[in-house]
Amino acid sequence: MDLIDLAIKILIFPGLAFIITILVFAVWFERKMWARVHLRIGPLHVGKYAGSLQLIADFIKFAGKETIIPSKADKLFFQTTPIIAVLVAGLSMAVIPFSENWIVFKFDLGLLFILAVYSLFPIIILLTGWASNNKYSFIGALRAVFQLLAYWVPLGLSMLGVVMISHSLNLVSIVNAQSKFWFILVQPLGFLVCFIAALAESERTPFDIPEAEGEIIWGWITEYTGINFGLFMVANYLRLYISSLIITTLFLGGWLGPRFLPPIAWVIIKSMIVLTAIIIVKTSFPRVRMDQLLRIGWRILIPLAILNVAFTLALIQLVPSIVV
Amino acid sequence: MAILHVSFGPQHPGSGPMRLILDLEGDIVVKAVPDIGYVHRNIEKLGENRSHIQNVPVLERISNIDSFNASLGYLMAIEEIMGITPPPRAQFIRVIMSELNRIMSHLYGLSISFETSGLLAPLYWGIADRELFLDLAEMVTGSRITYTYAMPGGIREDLPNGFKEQAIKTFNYFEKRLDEYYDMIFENKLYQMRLKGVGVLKPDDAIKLGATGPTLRGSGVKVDVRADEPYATYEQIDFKVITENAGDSFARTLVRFNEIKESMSIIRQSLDKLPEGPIRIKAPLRTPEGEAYARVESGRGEIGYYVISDGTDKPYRVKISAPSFRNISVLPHMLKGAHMADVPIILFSTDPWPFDSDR
Amino acid sequence: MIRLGLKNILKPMYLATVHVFKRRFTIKYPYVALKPTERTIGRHIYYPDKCKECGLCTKFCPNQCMELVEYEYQGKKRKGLQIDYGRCMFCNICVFYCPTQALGITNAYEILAYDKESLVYSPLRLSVPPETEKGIKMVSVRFYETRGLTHS
Amino acid sequence: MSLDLENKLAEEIKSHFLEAEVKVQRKSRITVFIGRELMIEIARYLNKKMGFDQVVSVSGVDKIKENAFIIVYHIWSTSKKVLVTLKTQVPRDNPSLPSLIKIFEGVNWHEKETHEMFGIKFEGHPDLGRLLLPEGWDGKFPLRKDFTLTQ
Repeated sequence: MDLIDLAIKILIFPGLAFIITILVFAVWFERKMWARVHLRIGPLHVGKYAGSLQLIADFIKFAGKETIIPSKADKLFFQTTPIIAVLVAGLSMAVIPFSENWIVFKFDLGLLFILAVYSLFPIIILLTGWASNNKYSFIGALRAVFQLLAYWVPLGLSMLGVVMISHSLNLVSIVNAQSKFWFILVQPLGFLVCFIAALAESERTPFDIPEAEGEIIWGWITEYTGINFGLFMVANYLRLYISSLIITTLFLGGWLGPRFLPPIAWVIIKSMIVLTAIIIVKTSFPRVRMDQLLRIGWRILIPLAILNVAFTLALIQLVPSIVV
Repeated sequence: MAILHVSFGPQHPGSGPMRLILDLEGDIVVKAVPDIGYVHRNIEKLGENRSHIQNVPVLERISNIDSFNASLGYLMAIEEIMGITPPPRAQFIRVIMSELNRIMSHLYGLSISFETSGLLAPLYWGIADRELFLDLAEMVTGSRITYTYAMPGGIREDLPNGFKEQAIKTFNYFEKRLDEYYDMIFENKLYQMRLKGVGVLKPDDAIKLGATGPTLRGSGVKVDVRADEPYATYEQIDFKVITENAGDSFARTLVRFNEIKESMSIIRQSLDKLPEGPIRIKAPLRTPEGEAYARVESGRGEIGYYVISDGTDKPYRVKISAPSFRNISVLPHMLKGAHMADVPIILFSTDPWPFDSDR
Repeated sequence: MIRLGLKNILKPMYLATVHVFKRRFTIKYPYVALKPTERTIGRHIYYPDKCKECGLCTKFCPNQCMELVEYEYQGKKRKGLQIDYGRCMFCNICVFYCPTQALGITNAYEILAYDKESLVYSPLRLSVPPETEKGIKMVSVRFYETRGLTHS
Repeated sequence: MSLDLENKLAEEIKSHFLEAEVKVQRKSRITVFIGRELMIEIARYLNKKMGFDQVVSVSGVDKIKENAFIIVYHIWSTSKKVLVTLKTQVPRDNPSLPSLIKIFEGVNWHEKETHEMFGIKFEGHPDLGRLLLPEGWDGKFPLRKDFTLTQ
């Protein structure tokens, strides 16, 4: 019985099928919102309503294209990294709760697991850039490694405040701890740092340096074509969406909300709001330069994150009832 | 440290049909060599084989984004050889079209330069608002980009009815928009961080190396053909030559931005002063023997036409001194010592148009 | 150290948000027809009755896309204008120089074809007015007032 | 429109370079025709003493009937707002001319292009390589009058 339950969770909800559905929706939503800020219309033709199935059409197009492998590329890594990237990106989905019971793995160290998964990306990206044997890919990969390593630290530190208040690394208990108030209210600084670091971790403008189009073509995915490119796009969108899910879970009270909607709907609505915020930031700022990025990371975000930890400590000392 | 050679273009989203061969030491450019000629058509030779009137639509294509200015220079040169002056109404309408074209060209160039710095929203806003000016041009000439509107001795057609109202409506809208642009772009902290102090060109170097247009004025040099050597009716119009003193990418971008406002004011004045009268005078088919050098201030800078006529209906020699040709040749100087990430920003702050640098 | 100007960061975000609710510029073209202006340069229209077969248009065409070809018109063999729209760049010089206004310009901008051969318009095909489309009057024929062989 | 400034400048050039044919064409246009030996000297004089600081164009003209090339430099003065057209003639068989790159750095690409299109050698130019023409071009000079376009 448990096995069937697990299989359903992995394959249907919140596993594979759900991820694909939500991805199609999230990408469509992002493109539509993005287009609106740009005064454009966005996807229009595919799908019954306003190009809603555009991503599927795109994916079919990617799948139908020829996969070109550069003759001097490292073939093993060149072909396996897209799949690994998608798998690793999707791995975090396993510990994110969509309601009290809708979670693939109930796991006490969920937050730690997510941070561990995040720390895997630099390695995959470096491998990809190296395997492509292209100068632009390599420059992009190095930039990505610098960036992801620099922003992983403030990301982890900013989550520390939440852990200190909720006394748990388990995402389900973290959400349950927010039943009185959402953590964004007591952790505004932590939320800000986490938001910026999550932007950087998912390589979005203003931190899309590793794939800065005007500068280094597509960065570490320059050499990829066809389905491999499509897989990387899936992985990147998954990372973006998972980032917004994590922010939702940690600071915005996860599935909690008035009863008239099911918990899952609340998670999706909140994550879409976070996604909208990401899109607004993405469209209103230019990308920063590498040295400026590192300066922001090490000199501003990390002190802010530490400040947040100190603030939380003081808060716990002054108002002990805040701790669950 | 080992030097990494990077070929920046021509198949690159941030280069256009040209190439920069960069030598990188770490992240710093130590040497940059522009490589142009990917869209070379030898329009100068084509011009020698076509009659004057046929040359108008051909020469427009050296810079199709700024086509009226591109053809105006040639017409001014052959009109000087013919010894005729177009009637005042035609001259005023030429100024109107020339400034409309400058707005379009600047809007396009600015939009592309925002895109290279990753600021995507104003890219699309600029392109969308440019449509309004394209509509105005279509209303006058029937085409949106390449017009063949100026003819030897004047212009092809008079302004249509309702053009003035439409133009003023557009400008009123767009002046409000420009304030939003300013807040979005030039007041944007990250944009300032990214562009200020990048690709500095000192005034002396700018003159010596032959920079022109907004690139030169961004270095604080007050050179503008419209003011220095007023052609058409620029003498009768009150306008400022926009300059910025910093000489960096930010200053060059800001000069172009402010010139849009100035252009709109020039068109407003021209529409008010527009005299009645003929729009064309008779021009001979054959030009007498002679030569002339005519200069026009186009969106990217000065376009110079050196036309030699040998008494037939075709020019003996047309030499085009193109603005982008001159600005791209200054690029190695600006790129030296810049970060790899700043290369496209510096490149597009000069608003390069490889089609007119290659001709 | 970077000084953070809060206004310089929040204002762009506010402006971006405002634009979500603004009017779009895009015209959904294949679904909605574009409105050509009075002067839009589209396909030519040819009036064989007025044509004197002088060939000025072919002489002045910068791209040599025009040709006088023999064809049968009202039972008689005569010469007429043939235009290759694969080469035409719509500069309108031919219309400008036509001394008898036998050549006019319409604002029918849709001149699409699946192969290059169908872009070559024979004299007979040129003399048929272009179809009017979905409620938009496409055929406003235009000539230039002055005619003949000078730059005037 | 007075031509005082132009006449004064023309007089100044005439007085220093007796061989030069100087003509005031119109407002802010002075034409100077001079032998190629004196090119460097007159360019240096124009730049250093008279404030002509920017070369806006370098053109070659193929006078095939006179068996000569004419090289035309258009030099602009940003302070005086006058354009000098500096012309010189070189024989068609062995066209060569001293480069002005030591005096005006901006002529670099202009001279390179003229070399490519006409085959005129600019002595002392550091890099007279290929600029606009495609790689593998057969070495003809496209803007010479004996190069004809084929349809």
